[in-house]
Amino acid sequence: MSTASKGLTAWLTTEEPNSARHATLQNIWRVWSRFASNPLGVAGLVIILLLVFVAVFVPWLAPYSPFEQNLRETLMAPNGQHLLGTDELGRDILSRILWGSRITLSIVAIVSVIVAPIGLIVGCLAGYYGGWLDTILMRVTELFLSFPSLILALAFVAALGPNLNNAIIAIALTQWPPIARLARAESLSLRNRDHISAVRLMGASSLHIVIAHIAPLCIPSVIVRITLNMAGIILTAAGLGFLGLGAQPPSPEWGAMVSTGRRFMLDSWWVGTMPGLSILFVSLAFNLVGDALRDALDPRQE
Amino acid sequence: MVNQVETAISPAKRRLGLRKYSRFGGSLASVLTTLFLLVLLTFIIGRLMPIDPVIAVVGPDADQATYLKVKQELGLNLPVLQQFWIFLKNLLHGNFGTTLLTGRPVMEDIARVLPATVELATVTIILGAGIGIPLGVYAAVNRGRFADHAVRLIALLGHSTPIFWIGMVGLMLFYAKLGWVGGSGRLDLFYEDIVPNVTGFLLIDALLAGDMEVFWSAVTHIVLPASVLAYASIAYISRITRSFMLEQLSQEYVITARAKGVSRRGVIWLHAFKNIRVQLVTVVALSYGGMLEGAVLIETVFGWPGFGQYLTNALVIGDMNVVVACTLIIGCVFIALNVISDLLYKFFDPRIK
Amino acid sequence: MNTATPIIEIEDLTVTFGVDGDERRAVDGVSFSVNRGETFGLVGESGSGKSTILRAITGLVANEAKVMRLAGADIRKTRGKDFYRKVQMVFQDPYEALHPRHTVWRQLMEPARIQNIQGAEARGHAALDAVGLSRSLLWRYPHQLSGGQRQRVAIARALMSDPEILLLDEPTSALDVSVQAEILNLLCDLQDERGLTYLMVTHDLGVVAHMCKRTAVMQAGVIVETLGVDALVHGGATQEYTRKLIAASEAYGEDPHDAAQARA
Amino acid sequence: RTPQDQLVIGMNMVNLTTLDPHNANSYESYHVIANLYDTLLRSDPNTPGKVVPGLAKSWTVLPDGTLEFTLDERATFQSGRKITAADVAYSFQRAVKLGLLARAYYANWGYDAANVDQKFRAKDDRTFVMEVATPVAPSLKLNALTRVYGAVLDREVIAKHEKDGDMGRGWLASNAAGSGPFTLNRWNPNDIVVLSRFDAYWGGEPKMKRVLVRHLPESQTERLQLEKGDLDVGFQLVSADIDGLAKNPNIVIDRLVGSGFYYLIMSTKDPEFAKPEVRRALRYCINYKDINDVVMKNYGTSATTFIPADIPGYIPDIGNVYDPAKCKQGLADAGYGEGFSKQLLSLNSTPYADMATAIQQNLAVAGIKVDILTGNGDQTYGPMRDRKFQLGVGRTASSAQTDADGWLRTHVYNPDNKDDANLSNLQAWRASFELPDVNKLMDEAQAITDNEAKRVELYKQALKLFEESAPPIIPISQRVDPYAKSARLKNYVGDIGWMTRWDRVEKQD
Amino acid sequence: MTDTLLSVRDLKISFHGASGTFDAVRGVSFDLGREKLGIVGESGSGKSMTGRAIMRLTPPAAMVRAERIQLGEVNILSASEATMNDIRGRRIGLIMQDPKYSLNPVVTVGEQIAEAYRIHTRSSSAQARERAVAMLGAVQIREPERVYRMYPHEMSGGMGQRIMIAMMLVSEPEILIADEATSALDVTVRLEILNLLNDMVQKRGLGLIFISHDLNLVRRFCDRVLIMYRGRVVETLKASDLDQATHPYTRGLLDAMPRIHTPRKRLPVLTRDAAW
Ligand SMILES: Nc1ncnc2c1ncn2[C@@H]1O[C@H](COP(=O)(O)OP(=O)(O)OP(=O)(O)O)[C@@H](O)[C@H]1O
Ligand SMILES: Nc1ncnc2c1ncn2[C@@H]1O[C@H](COP(=O)(O)OP(=O)(O)OP(=O)(O)O)[C@@H](O)[C@H]1O
Ligand SMILES: [Mg+2]
Ligand SMILES: [Mg+2]
Ligand code: NI
Repeated sequence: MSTASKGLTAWLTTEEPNSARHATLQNIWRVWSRFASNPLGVAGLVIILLLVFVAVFVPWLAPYSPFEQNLRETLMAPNGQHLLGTDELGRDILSRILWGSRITLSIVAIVSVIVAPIGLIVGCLAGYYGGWLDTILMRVTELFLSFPSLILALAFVAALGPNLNNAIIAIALTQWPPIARLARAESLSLRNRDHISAVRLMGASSLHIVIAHIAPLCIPSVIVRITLNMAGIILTAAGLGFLGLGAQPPSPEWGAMVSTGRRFMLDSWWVGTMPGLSILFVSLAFNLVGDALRDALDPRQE
Repeated sequence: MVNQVETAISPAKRRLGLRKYSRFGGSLASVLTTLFLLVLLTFIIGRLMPIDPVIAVVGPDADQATYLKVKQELGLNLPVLQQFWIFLKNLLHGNFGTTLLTGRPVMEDIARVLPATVELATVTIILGAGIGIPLGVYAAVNRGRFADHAVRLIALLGHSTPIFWIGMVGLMLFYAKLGWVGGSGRLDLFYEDIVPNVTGFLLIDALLAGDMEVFWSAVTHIVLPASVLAYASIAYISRITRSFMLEQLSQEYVITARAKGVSRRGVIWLHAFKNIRVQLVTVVALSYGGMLEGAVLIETVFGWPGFGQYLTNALVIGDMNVVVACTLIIGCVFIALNVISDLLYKFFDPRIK
Repeated sequence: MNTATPIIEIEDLTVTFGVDGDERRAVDGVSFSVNRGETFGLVGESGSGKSTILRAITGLVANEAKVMRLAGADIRKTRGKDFYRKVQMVFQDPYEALHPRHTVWRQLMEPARIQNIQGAEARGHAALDAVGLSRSLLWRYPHQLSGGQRQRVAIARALMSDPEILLLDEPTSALDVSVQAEILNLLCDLQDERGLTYLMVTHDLGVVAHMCKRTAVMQAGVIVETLGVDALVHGGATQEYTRKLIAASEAYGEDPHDAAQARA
Repeated sequence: RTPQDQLVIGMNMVNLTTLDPHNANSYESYHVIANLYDTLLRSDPNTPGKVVPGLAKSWTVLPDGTLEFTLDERATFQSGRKITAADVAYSFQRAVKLGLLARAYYANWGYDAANVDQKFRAKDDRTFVMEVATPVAPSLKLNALTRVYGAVLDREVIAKHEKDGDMGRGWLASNAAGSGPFTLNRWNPNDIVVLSRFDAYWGGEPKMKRVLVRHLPESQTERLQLEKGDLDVGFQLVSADIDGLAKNPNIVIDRLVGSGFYYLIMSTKDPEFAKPEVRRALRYCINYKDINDVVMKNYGTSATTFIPADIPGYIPDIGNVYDPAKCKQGLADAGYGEGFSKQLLSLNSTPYADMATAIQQNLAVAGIKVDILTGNGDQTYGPMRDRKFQLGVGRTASSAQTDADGWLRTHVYNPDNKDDANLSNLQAWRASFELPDVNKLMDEAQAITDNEAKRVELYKQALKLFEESAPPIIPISQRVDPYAKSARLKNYVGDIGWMTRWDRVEKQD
Repeated sequence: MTDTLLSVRDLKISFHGASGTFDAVRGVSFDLGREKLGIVGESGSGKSMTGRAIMRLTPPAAMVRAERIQLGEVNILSASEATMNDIRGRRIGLIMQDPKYSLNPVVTVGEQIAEAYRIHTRSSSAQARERAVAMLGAVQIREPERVYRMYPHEMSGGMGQRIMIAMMLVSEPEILIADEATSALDVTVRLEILNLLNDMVQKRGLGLIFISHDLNLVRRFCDRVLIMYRGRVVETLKASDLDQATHPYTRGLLDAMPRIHTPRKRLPVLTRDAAW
């Protein structure tokens, strides 16, 4: 076992990769070993993996249904039967939190799916082409930036109906401008680099350069940035829940749970605190991973 | 095929992606376009939004005749474009119209709620930058050591905790249990209406009137919400400061300075910090601007009669006159902050002149 | 080899940087021509516009010229696919010139993919052999290579489209003398085998003397004179600036004595 | 601790949108207006339903139903002017002519803009006459005049601020021209209301020098303030905080019962709910007791039908019964053993959302899958007013009704079931549910001016008919407005008509 | 060579990273007198690290060990940070390679020079300014008063380099380490700067460590040359004797240079021996 793993490590660290796959794996391994040398980052990753695990296996993990009420057992403090207590409708908080992990993950997914491509495309196009395209795209970006995100989110939610997904899409719509700026700045500095010039000298079209050469190089920093923003996004979704614009009852969304739980803070602290802690851990995890990723993907900083 | 003019862009600007408002005429025009688009967009969104403010005005149990009468009085039965035209005409006369809900002039309301929020945001940013920047520098200087991890963890916690939760806990602890700070609102109620309203900023008004008791009451009321908000912004500011600072500390000129005998502290503050102060001003300014609307949750928890709450309430019931006015103000503030930080760049960064 | 047919003809080339009101002429009315199979040098102080000329030829910067012909084809307006097969460039900084996240093999295959070259794999192996790179380096990333190896990869990449002309922008200035020797040898060999034409920018008169037949001396965007290497080395420079350049490089440069020694 | 001579009140003010008595529509605005204005009559806070003198020191009912009021000669406006019968007539005429919320009230009794000038008259300086337009039991009118729409306004002050014949509408929205015990210093929406003692109040100088009403959107914050003694009275506390405060010896919890119902409403336009069998079955599905004990605790008390127990006309043992077996059976019999899916509208605040969630769970047991859609007032009530919904929970918000007539009118009466009738203030119309017999009984009862017993009997019949027809509107609880007050307060007596007066309130230590 | 200014014995520098330990410098020893000592070697051979170790300015990740680094009576290895601050700039100056990055971009060049002076002499800012302007003149900058107020980005490469030198000479150190101080420069500018440094050594008795990878330059300019390869000194020679170098590495380097006057068809290529 240990010799096998030693062999693997050697294979992964050898100076002479012998196939494209080997090289790719080595690259991943390098990033990973830099990442792994950051204990906080690893801790964050463990939490996120745990979240994914829970989200996948929640039907088997959760002791109760997240919706089942028991109006005779409301606001029970944590006890043997309900490890994290029950809420105002007698639902098991632990089960709700576990089920809520799916919602949190979907927030993460939706945001990444929306923000990354929009930000990347807008930013890279503006940065690479420059000129009037840059002016127009950046004006639009600016418009979105100076637009109060709450108004946008609300308009969206009001137009499409209040539910969590709409709220998240709305949040995501307010999140792409900073990413676009980041991507633009990166493309600006990339576009005059020699290796891009070299591709141009092969006769590649501008679009090909943006898509195949500029954008991929911007991806790491965009990923890092989105990871770091994820905590903010989860919290904003929770904040929208607080204003009643996010998840609809009885959905076990953590933010909504905190916001109902706040009514009972003074007497039944666990109702709001437990989901609050979940939010805290997950957003902390994303922050830690983002920080570690930044260091891992950017060896310059060492 | 590829024919492109390369133009140089200064690294500092590139980093923040700031737009250039170099030529005054052009910048004014572009600011105005942005503002106009902002208003138009808000207006359209507002009118397309299926929120009908009339029910908020008349209540859910009003009969149809009252409902229709009020709707007509509010001008909501006109075509959208006509509504926009009326709005624009009013705007050009410096008039934001009246709130649908209470029928008061929007300007008057904003003149009341904006100072409250600005006061809160100012105290917050003083705390946030005052603590966050040194912390960030400290973390950067001790990169990888315990102090760095500690600062980062504290900052990350601030970044990851629901702010209204901290607010509630703070109230419970410092107000209810310990009694160190005042409760909700800007003043203890019985101090209301004692000092004349001059600037709208209670701390300043109280000082102007020389009434220390009112001043003290205002201080005890602002401390907690400002600290809670500041915690979040300390998290943000210290983090940014740290990364700015790390970048500078890895520059060659730092070694040059050390080589000529400048002490560590001298290098940090006289050399590296000088290089990040403009970027920091921008960051601080933008997070200051963000607090205008971003403080809603804290305003709600602390019953702070501010801009965020005003805007949110208007949004929820669809009081679009208010929403558009507020959007315009936020937009103006952001653009102004951008322009100011641009000017600061020009002023402080010799490379840009 | 010296068929004396001009393959690069440039007349009155001008490049302007900056925006209205703040313009700077980096290249100001430059004319020269390079014969097929020749190595033509461009020397001059830093910022005199040497690189800019190369970038103007490839179209990487906007420019104006009365004549700009490559193998007879006018390239002032458009540069067809053909152009990019005929002309390739090798950049000064080998660390910058390669895509940081592509393997050596992928770097080589990129031009093939863009230009739809048939038999790309065979050609890739041939290019590797030509620059003397071991197959074991095929799957490495640029950061796993030494500077000399990178420059070889860059040259191999340029060879992929089987060009007639190589534009060399100080190809060895970032390298140690020992590595520089290898690269210069390689370039000479390639020229012998393939009859390549080099337009070579450098600031090292030693390199010029070693590689070039003729050279243009530049100052502040202008070619002050064009002369043969023999003239350059043996005091045939007519222009004041050229003489200064030579004097400076000799003051703490090569000792004439050991030149004699080495000859012995 | 609050000062001895100032009353400090906390409430959520988002619904305080106007101080115009003829346009007021919320619990919050009623409370403030009640202290800025006097009404012609008042209800005895200690004996709900009993009418006592206000500005009118006495009144008589003439045989034809005409009411004659004699004004108290001490009464003066805050402007210092004596109150005359002309002021009263002006005020009531304004209520009708303005065409706002107050109008609907008077419209029930046949008054409209065309006839009020004749029907509301000043017989002399001291005597105000209210003639009959359509026959209505006088007790209904007398009761109504104790509430906010019976406020008397200072005609001359209004005249000064009148714009384009708006009868002071714009100005009065945030100013006051009344005779009440307190004058308005300042009202900043969603922030604060400051009232000052009107020293020359004709009913005796109020004890409190100032009353401050503070906007406190967070119940927990309000509770902390109450416990600290920084607040004397707190409204709109959430249930958990009421319970928490109840344990505090320094705090007294009061409950105002009876100003509306929490209900579940179905639209009979919906194909499933159009079937009486479905509606009947559904009524068995809801666990009323649990909902009332837990979810509605401190917000409502159990109600089984739309007339409260203490109001004449109430019928015990009618209406709500919880029986899951019958529920399932009924649905199966109606051909919905498999159940169906519906959307349920609810406000996004407490206790509506919780009530909706609890009902959702109850219905799920019966196989009815319910999606909850929460929103603000407009998003929830808008579709109901437009009759474009399937299920909804809501609350009738009318202030205290002390007569069966008002209760039935709001929930049961629907004289015209056409879409364009737009009787959107009537719940039965919203449900598209018309019972001609009930309407007839109600019209008949309202016209009885001289026989209270018979009137009550007719209402009973109407109610019974309604309940037997498997109504699409199900009462869940009767609204309760609890509030917390400091034990230091003396003479703070809440009024079920939300017209609580603060002028007699005192503090002691 | 009679009075030794600096003595380095068995200097070792290693880096600990994720991929193991890397020895950048593996036992370097030399003495410096009032002379021009050249250090040559290929990129990465540890020249700069050696120079920075003497200033104790190695990167945080570096581990420095040595038998001794002795500056007069001071043992640099064990000196306190305060002592080092006194030594840096005052007794040893370090000229960094690239003026573009080695000057603080937001401080005027004059102030940067004046700062160096003020740190080590208790002088008023007016005095410091005066000295700085004088120093600018000494490095042959025209209009020193005007240049004093300019910012680094307004300097040409040659000016920047001279400013670096002025900054390091203003407090009159005993030793100057010039790390590739001229490699980025034009031949014409380079000449001026070398003459200036030469003067300093001749007139003030400065000890100069001249780091470069240009063999020709070192041979003509320096008194003595250390040739470094992979963290070791492979050979120490008098500069004039460089042609008599015996070490195959040194010989290889010499041979590989293209020569202006002796054209060769092919340049000899250096083959490295793992044993060096
Ligand atoms: N993208 C650009 N924008 C503006 N000015 C430029 C740009 N590229 C080059 N220049 C300017 O054009 C002039 C010529 O530059 P070029 O790079 O051709 O010089 P060079 O002779 O190659 O110098 P070096 O030997 O340092 O490489 C310089 O003054 C340079 O500052
Ligand atoms: N922070 C670091 N971490 C790890 N290795 C480092 C670090 N800094 C330098 N090195 C390594 O130390 C070795 C010596 O570096 P040094 O800068 O002294 O080389 P040099 O001789 O000055 O080269 P050049 O001529 O390129 O300046 C190099 O191999 C380099 O890779
Ligand atoms: Mg160049
Ligand atoms: Mg070096
Ligand atoms: Ni490509």
